[in-house]
Amino acid sequence: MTKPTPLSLHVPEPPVRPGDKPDFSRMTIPQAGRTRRPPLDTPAHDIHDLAYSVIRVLNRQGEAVGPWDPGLDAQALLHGLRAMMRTRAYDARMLMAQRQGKTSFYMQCSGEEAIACGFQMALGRGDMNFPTYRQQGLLIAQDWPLTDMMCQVLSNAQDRLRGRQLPVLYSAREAGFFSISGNLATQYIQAVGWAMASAISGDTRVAAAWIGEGSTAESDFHAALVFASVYRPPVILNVVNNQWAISAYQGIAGGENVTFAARAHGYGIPSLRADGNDYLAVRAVAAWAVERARRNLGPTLIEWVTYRAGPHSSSDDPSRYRPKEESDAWPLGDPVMRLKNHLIVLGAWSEERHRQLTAEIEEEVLTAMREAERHGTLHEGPKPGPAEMFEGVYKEMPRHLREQRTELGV
Amino acid sequence: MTKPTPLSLHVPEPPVRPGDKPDFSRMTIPQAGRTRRPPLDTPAHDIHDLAYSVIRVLNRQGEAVGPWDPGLDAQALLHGLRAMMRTRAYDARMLMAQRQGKTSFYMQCSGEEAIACGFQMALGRGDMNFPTYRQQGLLIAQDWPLTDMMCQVLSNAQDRLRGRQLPVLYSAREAGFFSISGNLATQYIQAVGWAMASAISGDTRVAAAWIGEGSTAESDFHAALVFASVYRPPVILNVVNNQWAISAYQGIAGGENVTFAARAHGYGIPSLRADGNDYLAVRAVAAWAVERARRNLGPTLIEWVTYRAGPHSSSDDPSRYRPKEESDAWPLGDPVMRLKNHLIVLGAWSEERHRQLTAEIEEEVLTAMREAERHGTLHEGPKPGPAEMFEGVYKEMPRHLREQRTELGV
Amino acid sequence: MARRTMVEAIRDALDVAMERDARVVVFGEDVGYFGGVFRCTDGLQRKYGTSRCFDTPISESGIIGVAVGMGAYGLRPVAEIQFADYMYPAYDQIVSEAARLRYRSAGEFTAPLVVRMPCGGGIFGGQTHSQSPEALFTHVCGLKTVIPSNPHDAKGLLIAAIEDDDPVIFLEPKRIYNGPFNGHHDQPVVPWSRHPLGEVPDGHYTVPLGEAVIRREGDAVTVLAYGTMVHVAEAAAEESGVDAEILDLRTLVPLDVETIGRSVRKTGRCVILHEATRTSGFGAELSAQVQERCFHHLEAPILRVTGWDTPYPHAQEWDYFPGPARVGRALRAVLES
Amino acid sequence: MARRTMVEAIRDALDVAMERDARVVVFGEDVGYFGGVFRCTDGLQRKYGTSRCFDTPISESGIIGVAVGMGAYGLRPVAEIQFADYMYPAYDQIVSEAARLRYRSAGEFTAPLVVRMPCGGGIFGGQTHSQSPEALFTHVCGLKTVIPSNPHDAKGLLIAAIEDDDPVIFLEPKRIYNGPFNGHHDQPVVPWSRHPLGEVPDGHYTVPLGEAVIRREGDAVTVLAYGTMVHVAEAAAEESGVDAEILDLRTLVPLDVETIGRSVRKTGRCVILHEATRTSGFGAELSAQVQERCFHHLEAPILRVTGWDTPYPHAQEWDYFPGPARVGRALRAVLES
Ligand SMILES: Cc1ncc(C[n+]2csc(CCOP(=O)(O)OP(=O)(O)O)c2C)c(N)n1
Ligand SMILES: Cc1ncc(C[n+]2csc(CCOP(=O)(O)OP(=O)(O)O)c2C)c(N)n1
Ligand SMILES: [Mg+2]
Ligand SMILES: [Mg+2]
Repeated sequence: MTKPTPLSLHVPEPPVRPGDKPDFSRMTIPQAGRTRRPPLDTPAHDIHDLAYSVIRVLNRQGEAVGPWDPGLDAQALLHGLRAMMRTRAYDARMLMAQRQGKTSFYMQCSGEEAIACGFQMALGRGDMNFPTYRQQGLLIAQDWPLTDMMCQVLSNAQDRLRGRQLPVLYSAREAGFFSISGNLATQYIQAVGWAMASAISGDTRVAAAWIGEGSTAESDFHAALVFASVYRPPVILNVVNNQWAISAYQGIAGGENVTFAARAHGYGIPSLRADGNDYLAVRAVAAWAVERARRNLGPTLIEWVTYRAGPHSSSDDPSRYRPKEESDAWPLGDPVMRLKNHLIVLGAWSEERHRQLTAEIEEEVLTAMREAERHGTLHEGPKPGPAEMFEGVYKEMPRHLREQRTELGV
Repeated sequence: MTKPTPLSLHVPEPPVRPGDKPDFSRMTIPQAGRTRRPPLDTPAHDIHDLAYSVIRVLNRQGEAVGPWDPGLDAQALLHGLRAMMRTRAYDARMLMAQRQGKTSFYMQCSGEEAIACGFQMALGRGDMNFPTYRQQGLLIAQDWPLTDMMCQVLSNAQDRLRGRQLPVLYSAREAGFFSISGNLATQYIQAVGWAMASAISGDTRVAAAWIGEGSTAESDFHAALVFASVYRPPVILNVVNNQWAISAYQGIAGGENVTFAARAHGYGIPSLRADGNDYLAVRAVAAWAVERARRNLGPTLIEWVTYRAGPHSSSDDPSRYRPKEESDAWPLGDPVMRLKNHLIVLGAWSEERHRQLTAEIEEEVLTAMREAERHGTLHEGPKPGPAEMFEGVYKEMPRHLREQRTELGV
Repeated sequence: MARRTMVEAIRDALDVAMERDARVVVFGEDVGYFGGVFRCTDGLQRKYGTSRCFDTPISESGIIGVAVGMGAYGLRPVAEIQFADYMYPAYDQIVSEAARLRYRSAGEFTAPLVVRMPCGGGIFGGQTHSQSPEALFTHVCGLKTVIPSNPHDAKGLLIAAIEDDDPVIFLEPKRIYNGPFNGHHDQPVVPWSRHPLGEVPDGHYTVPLGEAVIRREGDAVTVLAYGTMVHVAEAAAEESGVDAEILDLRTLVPLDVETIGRSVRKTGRCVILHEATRTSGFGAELSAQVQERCFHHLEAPILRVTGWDTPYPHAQEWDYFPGPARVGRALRAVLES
Repeated sequence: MARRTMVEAIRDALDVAMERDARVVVFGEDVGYFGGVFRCTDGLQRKYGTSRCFDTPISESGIIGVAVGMGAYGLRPVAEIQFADYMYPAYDQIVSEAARLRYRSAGEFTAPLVVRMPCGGGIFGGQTHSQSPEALFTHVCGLKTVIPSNPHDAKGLLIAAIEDDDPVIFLEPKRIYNGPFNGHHDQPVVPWSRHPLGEVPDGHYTVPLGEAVIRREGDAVTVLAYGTMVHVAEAAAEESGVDAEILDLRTLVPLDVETIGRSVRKTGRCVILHEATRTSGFGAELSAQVQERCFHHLEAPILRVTGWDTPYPHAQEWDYFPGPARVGRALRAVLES
């Protein structure tokens, strides 16, 4: 053996940095309609190719093509468009509220609206999402009151979480929306446990787990896949690959040479990779996976390919780590624009009606906000009192908390 | 949609239980020599098939066949045979010592000797193993003094770990043998870190991580694969699939429908699956992976297919959860017998010489044991004193530990 | 009523709970077919089927993670961590999730789970089969922490824990699984069948969480103990001749400060025992509270007799374990100061 | 000598350490190109290259796991956990591995790593960006735990921690990254440039681990504090007019019991402050030790002013934070009792 040459550490780098021209040339994007749609009960091994493809329905001309076309009517499509636009308008308004000092923090889902808005439509009453902070669309798509969400963000007197949680970490059991944790990935395995419980109970309800591509590196992602692989519970394992985890591009999470959908293969779990900016693809792929779960065929992992068009949160400035123009160069386009164009191509929509709808939604959000603000904002007006702080640590307040509450004098 | 039928939980069960006839019919075992040997720099994706095969060299006739034949000379083969036999004799002696109350606990590696004994020969001076409790062969194959190991097991006055560690949790830096943790899987990611450090330092040394198939469910297994995938450090990720994790068969770890080698695919890490009871296959596969690491080609995962022929530990009774005869029915045979037959087929060995060697080794182990016992056993004779207990918590003993030592009066 | 070991009492508690409530599910490493490495779940899979009692992958974070999800669904999961020393990978799920869920969701979701784990030393288990991590739980609001010292309490507390709507950490001192142990490791092992608290009622009963009990009345000094150390305290009191009042705390959070306060105000002296390492052990909290609540009644410094601030060593087990000799010295010391 | 914020002082410490010793490597989530969400590693990747300062996957257990391996190899890893609230997934690697490695291998292998983590509240970060988990480290033998209260100490302690041969937990109270904070959240923010301890020497120096310092001399009562609470204590002393002696502990383990003992024996009274939840917080250990060591000098019960035993709430931040009013009340209370 010859004397070996010195080793060196490989540290993945994104193709471009601020100042450079955006470059998505490393991405392979199949044409819409080209990816096959296997039967629901196909074994994991026989659909490995789908983890390296991208399921797409809407083509460049705004037409719905191929085997994954969910065949939605105009009303369903319009519902999707409206849900995405409402989500975007809500985000804009809440970010503004944060800038105005009405709350401490906010997180948008700009560019990713199709995923949560579309996925929710595949679920039924009683099913349970275990969302991250970027799935407000799950609530908005089912017309959950915006005011209720706003009150949480403002930590005001009507905040159903009594001021205890950071803004955007909603909880809405009735809406099948599990309390969001500030700790990444922890809920992925909980979703699996919830689905196991449903199976143990002979129930028919399914769970949906949510995670960002960056967070798939966390331990609980593995735990979830192991338990899902072993017990085959009715759970959909969503991975939202929006290319970025704060400042770290997806290569730092291990996406340099392999897709996140492929992670499932080592666990024998069927997985799909889909265009997350294509509302129709989202609807179809979500329905496929939910149906599998419902029929006791077990878990499915879905990687949604998308792009985080905005900053990570209200505390972030992405121009420090990626080109400002990168969002515009994103090859899968904008989900709202794409669905709008599709509706126009179908003859079911027009620029004029789009403008009207935009204005209506603007108005709706504003009205909701006015209503919410009547119950106070983080620093002004009515708010959950200090006594609330001691409630709910336990079902019944133990003596030491009663003593502490007395010590505070409330 | 029709009303769905109730869901149910799938709980994997081994094909047989105590009282049943052993059944390995679910295992597909390719013939020796049939699995291809790709070039070292083949991309992970192009060797996916090797994670579903079993690399084997020794055929039923005791001949070495196919592209993975490492081409070892008789001396090397004999070294391997001797190492495995010494390991087995050592195990038998130490288990007996435990039964005699000379120590509290012991763990054998019966049936798995080829893996550690063979793997060690692929490593060079300065390389580092991060072993589990079932790789005593790594030490024995490099002729590490048996007495030294025994003193650890006996927690006696010559125990290099000063009585602090449970028996078999050796540490031997000089031998490239990292301190074994009692916590499963924790060292898998540490091996990756050690290998990253070697790469950062422009060194040429490589690391070998070890884990049991049951422990691949632990979080640190995932962390290791993620970091190995991202930074491509010089590390060999060994998974010893001995079919059992205490009482849980490998299906409970997620091995029902997929191999453990396949876990690597989702991370873009090349992986191989090999006959762990075939000393020649072990030598060849280990050499391939170590060479890849040495040439900065990055990590390799290897699943070693084997069978835990003995109880999990001296506290275990496997007849409570698997048929007593299962070990004899194991289709990959016994590693010692297989190498012995090969040597006989080659004309380099005979039953007579084998008997002689067995006796010699018996004698060697007995002598080593006598020497070790001169330094005491757990409950009798010289042993590390109580003052030792306070040493080494920190580099320098802080005041509070000095006070506590005084409090104990030592 | 029957004589039962602690293992049998725990198994009986699980059986009673599973029988009464179909929502109770039991799982963990080796707990299914095999019945657990300490046999605490033996027979449950046979009786209740694989959906209600099953083996899990070796992933403590996964075990607690699915338990949280099951609890949120509406089940009552009882998870076993094979040894308390192996709970660390699950610590995030316990602390960040189980303990916070009710609070952060304002009661929309709860995690009514029980995490059983054998703890403590005295079995030559070395540093990874001997730990007593109770203080790592008592610092976490939202958790209740329980540790029985005998079969009777083990069954009653475990049933209470399973019926409790909050997450409960249930520590089982493994050294006393099969018999009380007073620290005299060189004396023959006494079985539970010869101890009055090995008398375990059949069927359903609870020992309420949050209530300490006086094991021995005395006037000279109050001893605060739990788990195995209760028995060590009894031996030490007997052997030293000190008229100690021995409290078995049973629940660490919520703590029965009334019983503690009453005793210390009577005796004016206090010795605290635990096997865990001393610094920031639960003894520190006990010491702080006794001092805060009984300052003007204290006639001597509160002493702690604990494990040393080192990992639990293998060969030096009996130098590490806070046995009756060390406890006896402390009892005499507080009387003399 | 220059005026520096705490962020700048920390960055400077890392720079000095990396410059002097090629074995020092720095990594964590967002610490590479971006320079950390709090900017503590800004510029280091540019200066030292991607092999010595890099981003990691979002896996706290992985971060500490590789750090242990690197330390065993012979490097000096300095890992950042983005918020202390996210250290739980790494807790196993810290407790079972980093802290035990030297002991269990009898010195053959060591883990000379530093784990930096921003901690504490006061920034409206809610329950997952505000925690103070120091007691979860102080209970773990084998770890040293450090928490600076100002730029000068932050730099000197961090360099000392990196040079230390044992694993060190380095907690950075994020509320004082850019200026001292005395708890008066409604007053304008004061920058470090106006505080004498914002004066940070250039180049290499250390503040030895294990040494407390007296921030304010006084005769009436000893206040034990660390991190942000040192500044709150100063404000409270001033505002309440109580002649408090304020100790900044700086290192929690090993603890400077001499300085503490000397002060309490002088004042006869003691108040302990921390932001962490009370039960089993580090205050309990301080209380126990003060009581053990100074019992006969104590003229009043030792009091603890701490975070409540609840998760850190968002809207009720200032009811939760132990501000100068609560501290002032405690100072007066110990004088009156
Ligand atoms: C356990 C844990 N570690 C770190 C963080 C800090 N953090 C919050 S969001 C984030 C990035 C997550 O990226 P990704 O999973 O891709 O989701 P995205 O924000 O892109 O939707 C990080 C590191 C956290 N919240 N929890
Ligand atoms: C973190 C942790 N959890 C649980 C255990 C208890 N335990 C020791 S060995 C073992 C089984 C491991 O099985 P496997 O990984 O297949 O290795 P094998 O024993 O078969 O070599 C278990 C559960 C442990 N040591 N550490
Ligand atoms: Mg992302
Ligand atoms: Mg195994």
